[in-house]
Amino acid sequence: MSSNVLVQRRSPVALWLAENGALVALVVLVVGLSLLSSDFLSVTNLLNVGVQAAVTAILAFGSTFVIVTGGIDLSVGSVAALSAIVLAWGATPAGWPWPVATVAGLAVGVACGLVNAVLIAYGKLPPFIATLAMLGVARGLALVISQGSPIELPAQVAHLGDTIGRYLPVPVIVMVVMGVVAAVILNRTYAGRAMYAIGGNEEAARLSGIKVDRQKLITYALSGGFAAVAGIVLASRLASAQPQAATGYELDAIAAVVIGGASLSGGKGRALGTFVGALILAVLRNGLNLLSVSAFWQQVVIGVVIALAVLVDTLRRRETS
Amino acid sequence: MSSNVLVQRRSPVALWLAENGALVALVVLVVGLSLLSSDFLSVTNLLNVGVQAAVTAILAFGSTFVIVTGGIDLSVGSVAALSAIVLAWGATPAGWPWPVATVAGLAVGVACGLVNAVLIAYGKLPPFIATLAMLGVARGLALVISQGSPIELPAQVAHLGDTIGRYLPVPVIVMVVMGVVAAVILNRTYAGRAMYAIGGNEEAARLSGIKVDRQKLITYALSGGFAAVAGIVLASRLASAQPQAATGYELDAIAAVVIGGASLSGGKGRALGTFVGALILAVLRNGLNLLSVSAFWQQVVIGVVIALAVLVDTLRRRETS
Amino acid sequence: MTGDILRAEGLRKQFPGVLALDGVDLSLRAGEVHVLLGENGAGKSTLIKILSGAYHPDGGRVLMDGRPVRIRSAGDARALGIATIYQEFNLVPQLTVAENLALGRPPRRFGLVDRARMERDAAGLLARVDVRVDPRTPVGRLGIARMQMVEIAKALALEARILIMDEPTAVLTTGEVEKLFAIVRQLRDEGVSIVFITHHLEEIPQIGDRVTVLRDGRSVAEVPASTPHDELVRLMVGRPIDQQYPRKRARPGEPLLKVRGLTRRGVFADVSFEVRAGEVVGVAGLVGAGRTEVARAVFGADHYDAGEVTVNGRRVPPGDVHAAMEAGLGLVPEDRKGQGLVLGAAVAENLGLVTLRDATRAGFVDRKGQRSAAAKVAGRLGIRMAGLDQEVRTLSGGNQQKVVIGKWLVAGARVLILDEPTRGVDVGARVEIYQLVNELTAAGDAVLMISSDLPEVLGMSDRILVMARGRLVGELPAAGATQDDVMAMAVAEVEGGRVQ
Amino acid sequence: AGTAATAGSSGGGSSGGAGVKIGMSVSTLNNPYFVQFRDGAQAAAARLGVALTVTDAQNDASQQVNQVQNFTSQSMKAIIINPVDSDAAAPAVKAADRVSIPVIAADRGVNGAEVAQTVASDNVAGGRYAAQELAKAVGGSGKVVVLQGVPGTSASRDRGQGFTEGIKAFPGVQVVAQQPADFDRTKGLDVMTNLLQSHPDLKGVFAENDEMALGAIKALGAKAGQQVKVVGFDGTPDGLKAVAAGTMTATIAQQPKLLGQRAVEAAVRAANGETIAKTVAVPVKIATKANVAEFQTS
Ligand SMILES: Nc1ncnc2c1ncn2[C@@H]1O[C@H](COP(=O)(O)OP(=O)(O)OP(=O)(O)O)[C@@H](O)[C@H]1O
Ligand SMILES: Nc1ncnc2c1ncn2[C@@H]1O[C@H](COP(=O)(O)OP(=O)(O)OP(=O)(O)O)[C@@H](O)[C@H]1O
Ligand SMILES: [Mg+2]
Ligand SMILES: [Mg+2]
Repeated sequence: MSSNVLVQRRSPVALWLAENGALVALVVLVVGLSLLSSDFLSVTNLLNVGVQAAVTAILAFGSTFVIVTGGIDLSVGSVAALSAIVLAWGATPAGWPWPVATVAGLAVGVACGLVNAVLIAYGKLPPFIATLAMLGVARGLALVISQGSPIELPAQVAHLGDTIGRYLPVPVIVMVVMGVVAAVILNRTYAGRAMYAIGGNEEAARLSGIKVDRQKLITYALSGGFAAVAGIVLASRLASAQPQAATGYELDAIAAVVIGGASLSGGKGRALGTFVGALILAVLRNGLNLLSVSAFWQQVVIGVVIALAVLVDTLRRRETS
Repeated sequence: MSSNVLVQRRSPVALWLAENGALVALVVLVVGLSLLSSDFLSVTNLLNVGVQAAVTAILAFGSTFVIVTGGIDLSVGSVAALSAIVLAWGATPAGWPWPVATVAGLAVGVACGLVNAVLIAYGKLPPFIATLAMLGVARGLALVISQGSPIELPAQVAHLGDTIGRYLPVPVIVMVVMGVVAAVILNRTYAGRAMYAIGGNEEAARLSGIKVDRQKLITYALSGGFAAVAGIVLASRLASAQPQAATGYELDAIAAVVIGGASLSGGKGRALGTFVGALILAVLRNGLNLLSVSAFWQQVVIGVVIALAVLVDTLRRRETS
Repeated sequence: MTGDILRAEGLRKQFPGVLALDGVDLSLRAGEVHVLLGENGAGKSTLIKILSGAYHPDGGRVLMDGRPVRIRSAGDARALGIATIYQEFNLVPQLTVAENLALGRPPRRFGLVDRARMERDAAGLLARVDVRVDPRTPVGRLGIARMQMVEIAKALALEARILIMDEPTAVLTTGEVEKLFAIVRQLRDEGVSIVFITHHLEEIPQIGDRVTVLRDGRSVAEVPASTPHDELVRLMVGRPIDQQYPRKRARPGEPLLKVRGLTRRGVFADVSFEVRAGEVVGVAGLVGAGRTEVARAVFGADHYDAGEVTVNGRRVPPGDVHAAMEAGLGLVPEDRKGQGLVLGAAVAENLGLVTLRDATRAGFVDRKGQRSAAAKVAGRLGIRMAGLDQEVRTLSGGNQQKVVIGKWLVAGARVLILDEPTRGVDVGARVEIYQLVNELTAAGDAVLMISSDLPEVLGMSDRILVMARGRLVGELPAAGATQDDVMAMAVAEVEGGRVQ
Repeated sequence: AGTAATAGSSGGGSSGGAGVKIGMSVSTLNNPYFVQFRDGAQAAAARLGVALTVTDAQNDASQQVNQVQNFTSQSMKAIIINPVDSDAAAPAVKAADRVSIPVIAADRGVNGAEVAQTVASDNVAGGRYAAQELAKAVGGSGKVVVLQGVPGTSASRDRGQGFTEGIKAFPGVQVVAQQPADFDRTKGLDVMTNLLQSHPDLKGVFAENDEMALGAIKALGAKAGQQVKVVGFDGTPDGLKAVAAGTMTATIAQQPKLLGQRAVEAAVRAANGETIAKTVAVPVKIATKANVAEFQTS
């Protein structure tokens, strides 16, 4: 039909930047901090930032799945704690071999996700409520199992917190692996593409033959599984599982996903963006420590910088469009 | 056109129940607790529940406005604390007359809401991010102003926490008044109806001549104002403003709104529903105390009951529809 | 009548990747019905969105009564006396009909919204467009045609000097179109100027005075409404179209789809029919007859209370879309925005949605293969877009409809249920879709086509089923049937009346 | 003490506590220190035969007020409050006073209302001890950092204040950074890691609780107890283990179990109408490698 399609092509770089706007904010932040603190740009410090970002990033990768479907998972912090506690409890007081305990810890995370999904897909609960309930239940169970006290982690699992050689912290490796897994799932698998369709228009997805309920099971199970991994990494860094670990991390995880360009109304979001979002949060906290910003002001500064980071992104996006 | 319309009329009672489903859950909860604990159904205890629900309910009324527009306000807990601190600081160290200090406290709440709205409406930040930033900023400012220590409230304001006679706790009165104000705003004012329109279909609202950005200013300012009132009531109950007060209350407020039947995707929500939601949370906490449920199990039970309460509602709604 | 009430001169509008308007002129006289004509994506909706303040032009100017005006918002347009009915619904589904009619300007008393008056006003407006619906019904519960009538009533409420209507008849059946035309004529006689967009060329001489034709974002002609059909097509498409309904009837084979006693309480009852291989079965009826509901039930999108559906001899379980698809059913839903498209996703993604499962090997999706399949279909339907990565949201309405149909073409269903398939599609593309229907039936597949466009039903079906009030009230062979035959059946009283 | 007298008539029991209902609101159970406090209280209650109801205020002052109110409507014979905040507890205590239920304040005092007894260890004094210990450990000079608890909590305030006061006596010791780690072990680890970047020549760390101290020790790795001395606060089992291992130089042990035990004993006596002392000081002790064994057995 139409002979002249009126198209202007944009360069791939410009397009890529437009889709990864948080990166600009991250770069600005890194440049700013290197100028303010001479300690910031050392290799060790950057590795520290990586290690400190790991737990949030892994939680956030899991949350990306959920947010892409238009849902929300408030339970990830509690589920992380519960998984680690189950692992540690299984290995030490219960005396299971550590691989069994590890599998049990991961299974608990997946199970929590499945319970969320059943409540959401079949019980028709709003995801906010279902996962808020799980936030309480998982935290409570972690406290019950541990009797409120930290439990030592089996040494083999605690190695997850180590650094291989001088420059290869295992948490960073785990983070990168989980990030790649998340990216592949989102971009290349049926489940991932279904997540985008469901988040974009659930009814259209259903009428296109996607089994929406079953896909939600997969989505929340993945989120629970990623939370379990995050919890185990967190515990391994301390060589001990804390029942109160990762309290409030759900907001950090969601913030990382949204800073990374996802929309809470669903259908949008990328693993790389989430990764950048998690790095922004970690760089910020690290920088505030290096600059010795007073405790009271830290929260103010974090708030302002988060708002600015996303503001830069939205304003830039508005200009290009 | 067609003379016989295929419409089934439902009785007003059934319709009302369908729209206030949380009430059923509340009634079940109250009946259950009266059977389990003989202390529950005393007048004093029920008044306690009312007082204990007040702060959450007032915050939640404010959140209802925001949620009806399809937004979210994570900053209400922090804003409540900041407002109370400003009031107390103004009255005591700064020595302003208490009415001036009170107005200042309320004004700070409204101002925080306006900042949120400007970021959202003009900066195009996702509400989650804008208000998450404010959550940090307001809490930080509360700590900065108070230097981290509680500040005594002027006696006149502290009377807000009193009980008039034997049976008329002022927090309950404030809650009821704020609830009525919220209901009137939502149902009967231009601003309220515009909130539903924006939440239901923002583009349609804009094209129908509603100044969406301006309405968002009003919406978030109201949320901030309600948070300020909640903060002052909270402080009056303790006779002192705490910089750490109301931490995490935003989730309770949102939960109350959603339990009350609102949808986080906007366009739905009622003040009465929110009130019932807040009561459910308060009754639950009160009941668990009365039943001496162990601290660790309480979180589990609260989670389970929240899920069940909303489940009852959604299942019943599915049947009637 | 002195000169133009409104003039647009050299309007330009650039979107990322697309120059939607490239120097468009329009002159509107007082008391005329001015038809805008153009292919899908020609820029009609963009033009009227500029006039109504939804978009800002990148160039050109708008004059009212000879004076240049700036229309920066919907409020400005309203103040200038311009009311607009958009192509896509601008209703708030959660709010009641009354509130939608008063959206943005509710009647107030003592500063509070006066609901009683709002509902009274609404009842009056609804009576004016002859829609019988309780003003307190939430708009989301109305069928799509009824929503359109509410949109029309909403625009009437503004008592504007200029009324712009973007494809108002696309979702209406013959009866409502007549009603709408009566309203339009009355308004015109009262001196209101009307801009009217339609893809139904037969409506132009009935209602229009003058026609402006847009092509590729430019205004190419201004002609009287009496201009012959073929000439209008040539102006619009750039080439003549020889046959509007190119149905090639094949000899029907085995029954592919059998529906027996399908019943859903209060919606439809005892619906039985079959569709044979190589056949196109049309379904006609008034709005609200329940055609869409039956189609959705057959496809498993909704549950039903009794009856059974068999496809190619296989029983399809109720309420299971996936099973229906496995059995070989496909459904192009009538509500493209709500049910057909993932608006925020790219064209390629949407076209690949139905075949996602088939393109998956060991959990991984062959996205390259999907893309090339999508490119092929997009080319075939002539989807006008900046590229396969354009968000579907930003396509023109007709092109969105092509994507909805396109995704099922990729899938290769044996029995395709089309619900209002050419709604908003231009004449050229319509013929393309009809050709595709021909190809499907020639290959031994079957099509069940629900349409409120009677000429289309008559022109493209082999048999016509007529529904009224939730029941199948008759069947006609398409050959030799007339619009009157179908209408007579559709309005005939049904024994037993209301379905329960 | 007046409150205690009036409650006597309803006690009914003999000198023991059989059948007495006591409510205890703990500021938080998300912290091993308070878990031990609860354990001590429960052990004492079991021994005395009283029914002890424990609630967790989750560090929320107003939730604590709610819980105390609920206790009054459950007609508890005595209430133990472990205040989330000393000032904020006053209204709750007043409410109990109004219905003549004796209140024991545990671990932290209550400002602005009468309690029958305050059983506490002095956090400010503890902070001063910590300053002395740390100064001694680093040899009277060098750079030190402070890991702060949740900003605005009274534990953080008092310990920090005590430390600041105490460290003034040692002009050679330089506090180069004070950063919040929210009483959390993970945050202690992260913040310490970051501070080591800007202050590699650090000599000592004061953490306002053992959890953060343990996180800091993890961050310090082999340096802990060697180049860098860490002083914690609370004397939790994990903290004491670290002291025994030498990675933690000292912890200000508060004997939370003893605290819980004393609180219950006082509550029972108050419920029975006995007159009890206004304050009982449960001594804070400095646990070092030399004396750590005593603490671990108790
Ligand atoms: N917001 C937008 N962003 C990008 N492109 C857009 C946007 N809106 C419209 N377009 C493009 O502008 C062109 C004109 O669209 P318009 O909606 O005006 O067409 P139309 O003539 O109304 O077509 P139809 O008959 O199908 O409704 C199309 O190519 C469309 O894809
Ligand atoms: N007069 C009416 N008032 C209210 N609701 C109606 C009315 N007529 C029909 N409905 C509702 O609309 C539904 C019929 O849907 P719909 O209008 O989509 O049917 P249809 O035959 O597919 O018509 P079309 O597709 O032409 O719009 C029925 O479920 C019925 O409840
Ligand atoms: Mg259009
Ligand atoms: Mg239909």
